[in-house]
Amino acid sequence: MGQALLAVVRRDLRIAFRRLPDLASPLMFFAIVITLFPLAISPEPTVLREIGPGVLWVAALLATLLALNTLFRSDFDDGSLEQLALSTHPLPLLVFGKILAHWLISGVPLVVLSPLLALSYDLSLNTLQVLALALLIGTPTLSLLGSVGAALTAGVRQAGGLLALLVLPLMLPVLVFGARATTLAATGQDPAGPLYLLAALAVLAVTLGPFATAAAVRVSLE
Amino acid sequence: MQNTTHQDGFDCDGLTLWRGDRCLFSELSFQIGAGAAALIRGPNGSGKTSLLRVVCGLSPPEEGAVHWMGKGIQQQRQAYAKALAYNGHTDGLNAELTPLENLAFFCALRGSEPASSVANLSGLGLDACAGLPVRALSAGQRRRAGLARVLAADARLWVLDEPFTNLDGEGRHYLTAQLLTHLGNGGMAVIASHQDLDVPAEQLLTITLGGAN
Amino acid sequence: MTEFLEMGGYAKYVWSAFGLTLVVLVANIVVARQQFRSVRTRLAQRWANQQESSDL
Amino acid sequence: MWTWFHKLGSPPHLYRLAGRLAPWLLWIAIVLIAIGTYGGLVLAPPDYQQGDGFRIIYVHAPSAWMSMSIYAVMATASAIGLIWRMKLAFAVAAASAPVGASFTFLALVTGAIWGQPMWGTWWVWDARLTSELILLFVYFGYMGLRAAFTEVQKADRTSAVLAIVGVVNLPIIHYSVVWWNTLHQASTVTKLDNPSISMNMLWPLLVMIIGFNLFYIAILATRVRSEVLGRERNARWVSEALSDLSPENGITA
Repeated sequence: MGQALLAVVRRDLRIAFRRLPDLASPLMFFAIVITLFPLAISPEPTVLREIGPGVLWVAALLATLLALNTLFRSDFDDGSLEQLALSTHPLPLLVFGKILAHWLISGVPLVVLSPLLALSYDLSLNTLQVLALALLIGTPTLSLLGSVGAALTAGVRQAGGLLALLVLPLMLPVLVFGARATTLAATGQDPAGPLYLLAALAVLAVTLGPFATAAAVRVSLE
Repeated sequence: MQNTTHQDGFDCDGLTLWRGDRCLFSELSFQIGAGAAALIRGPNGSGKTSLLRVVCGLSPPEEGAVHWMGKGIQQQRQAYAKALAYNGHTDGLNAELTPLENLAFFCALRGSEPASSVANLSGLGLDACAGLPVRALSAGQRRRAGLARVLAADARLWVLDEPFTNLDGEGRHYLTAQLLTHLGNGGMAVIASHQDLDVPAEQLLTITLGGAN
Repeated sequence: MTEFLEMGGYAKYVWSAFGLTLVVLVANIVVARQQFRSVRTRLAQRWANQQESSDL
Repeated sequence: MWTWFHKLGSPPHLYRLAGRLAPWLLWIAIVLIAIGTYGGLVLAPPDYQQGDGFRIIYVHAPSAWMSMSIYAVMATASAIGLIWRMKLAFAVAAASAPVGASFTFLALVTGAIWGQPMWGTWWVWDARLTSELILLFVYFGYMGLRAAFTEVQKADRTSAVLAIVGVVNLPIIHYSVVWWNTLHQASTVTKLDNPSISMNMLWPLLVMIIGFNLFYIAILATRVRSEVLGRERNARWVSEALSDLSPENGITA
C-alpha cells in the first residue's frame, strides 16, 4: 500500500523537476504579487506592517491556485489518470500521493520563500516564524481543497477562472485563520488560537479531501 | 446472444449508452470465455471507445451491467483491476518521463516485476529510445511503449483500443503473436480495431457497432 | 394611508426591499415558464422533423 | 412507501404530477406571501428600536432561509443521484440552482437595504451578509461548472460532487466568517441580529417562510419538467406529451 503511494510521489516529483519553469512560475507569481502592494498602497513601514500578513496570505492563496492547474491536467490528457483509476490500489490513496507531491513542489517553497519576502514588509522575526508555521499548516489544506476543484475541471478547457470560482470560497477559512495568526504575531500577541484552528482544518482536509478528490477524478473520467 | 452470466469469463449484459443525443448502442450483450477475443468493429464515432470504457468500468452504462467471473465489476473493483490491462487511444504515458520510467511506475503500482517490462521494451524494439522522454518518441514508438505496459501487466483480460494504429508491419506481427500466446494461456481480450485480427475463427467473436440506431 | 406609505421614515428602504422581492419572484415565474415553453417548442419541432424524415 | 419513491423516479409520472401540482402550489404560495406581507407591513407593531425599518425582515429572513435550504436540497438530490443513479434527482438539482441563486441575491440586497439606515453605508462586512455573499459565489461556481459541460450526464455528475463538497464546507465557511466578524466587533458595533420578536410580529414571518417554500417548490416543478423533457427527449412518452401541441402551460397563473 505504502509502496504505491511512494511510487506516485516519486513519479510526480520527477516529472516536476523535469519541467522546472512550471515549478517556478507559481513562486514568481507569489513574489510579484507581494511587491505590488507597497507600490499600490504605500512604502511606509507602519502601513506595510499592518497589511503585511494579509497580503502574504492572499498571495499564497493565489499562488496555490495557479499551481493547481498542473495537478491533473497533463495526466488527464495523456491517459495516465485513467491508468491510476484502473489501478488495484484505492484511488484515494493514489490521489493523496499526487496531492502530497503537489504540496511538496508548491506549498513547501511558499513556506520557505514567504519569510524572506515578508522582510520587505518590515515584519519582526517572531512574525516571520509564525507566518512560516501557519503556512506550513495551512498549505496542505489549500492543496487538498484545491485538488477537488482541479479534478472536477480536469476535462474543461481554459478552466482557470472557473477553478478560482470553485476553490477560493473553500479556501476562505484557511485565509481567515492564517492571516489572523500572522497578524496576532505581528502585534505581539499569542497566535496559538488560530493556529490550532488551522491544524483542525488540516486534519479535516487530510481525512476527507482525498475521498472527495477521488470521486471527482472518477466523475471527470466518465 | 444468451444473457446467462458466464461463470469463468467476461460478459456484457444488455448494455445501453447514450452520448448526448445519440444512442451509441442499446441492449448490447456478448460474452467471451478463456482463450477467446472479442473484436469490436464499426465506423468512426460508432461508440467503440465508449464501449471499451464501459467494459473497463471507467464510465457507467445507462442500463445493463458488465460481469467478470459471473460477478458485476462494480462489486469487485480491486479484483477486476488486477485482471484488467487497458490501453486507450492515448497510451497513458507521461511525456516528460522515458518509456522505461513510465513502465517502472506502472509495474510498481501493479507490484509486478520491472524486469519483465524491460524485456517487453526490447521485444517491441524500443531499446534505442528507452532513454528518451516519451514526447521525443514517434507515434508508433509511443504505441509500442503503451502496449509494453499491457504485456508487463500480465493481466487475464486485455482491453485494447485500436492497438494496431501507427504500428508498422513488424510491430503488428509482434503484437499478434503476443495476443495469440496470451489467448493460448487462457487469457481474454476485447479489442476495438479497423484491421482484422488473424485469430482462429473459433476463438474470435466479432461485434459490429453503429448499425443500431 | 400616506402615514402607512411613509413607514415611519423608512419608506424608501422598506418599499425598495419589498419591490425587489416582487421583481425576483415574478422573474422566477416568467423565466421558468419561458424555459418550459421554449423546450417544448424546440422538442416539438425536432419531433416533427424526425416524423418528416422517417416518412420520406 | 418505496413504491411512491420509485414512481417519482419514472420521468413521465413526475412530468405529469409536476404539471398538475405547479399551478396549485403557485397560487397557494402567492396567497400566503400576500397574507404574510399584509401581516408584516400592517398588523405587526413597529420595533421599539428600529421602528418600521425592521419590516424588511419579512423578506430578508425568508429569502436567506431559502438560499440555504435550496442548496441543501441540491446537495441531497445530488447525493441521491450519485448513489441510486436516479437521473431525475440530478434534474431537481439542476432546476434548483438558479432559484437558489435568485433567493441568495435577494437576501443579500434586502440585508444591505435593512442595514443601511443603521450603519449609514450600503455595505457592511456583517457576518451573515458576508456568508450570503460567499454562498452566492458558491451558487455561481455550481452553475459555472454545470455550464462547462455540453453533455448532460457529465454536467450532472460533476456538479453533483461539487454540491456535496460544498454542503460539507459551507458550515465551516460560515463559522469562520462569524469567528472573523467577532474579531473586528470593536470597529463595527452593529450586528444584523433579529429584534426581539413578539407573537404578532412572528406569525407573518412564519407565513412568509411557508409561502417562500411553496413558491420554490412551484417554480421547481415547472423547471424540473423542462429538465426532464430535455433529458428524456428521445423517449417515446415525450413525443406523446408533445403531440398535443396546444400550449399546455406549466403554470396557468
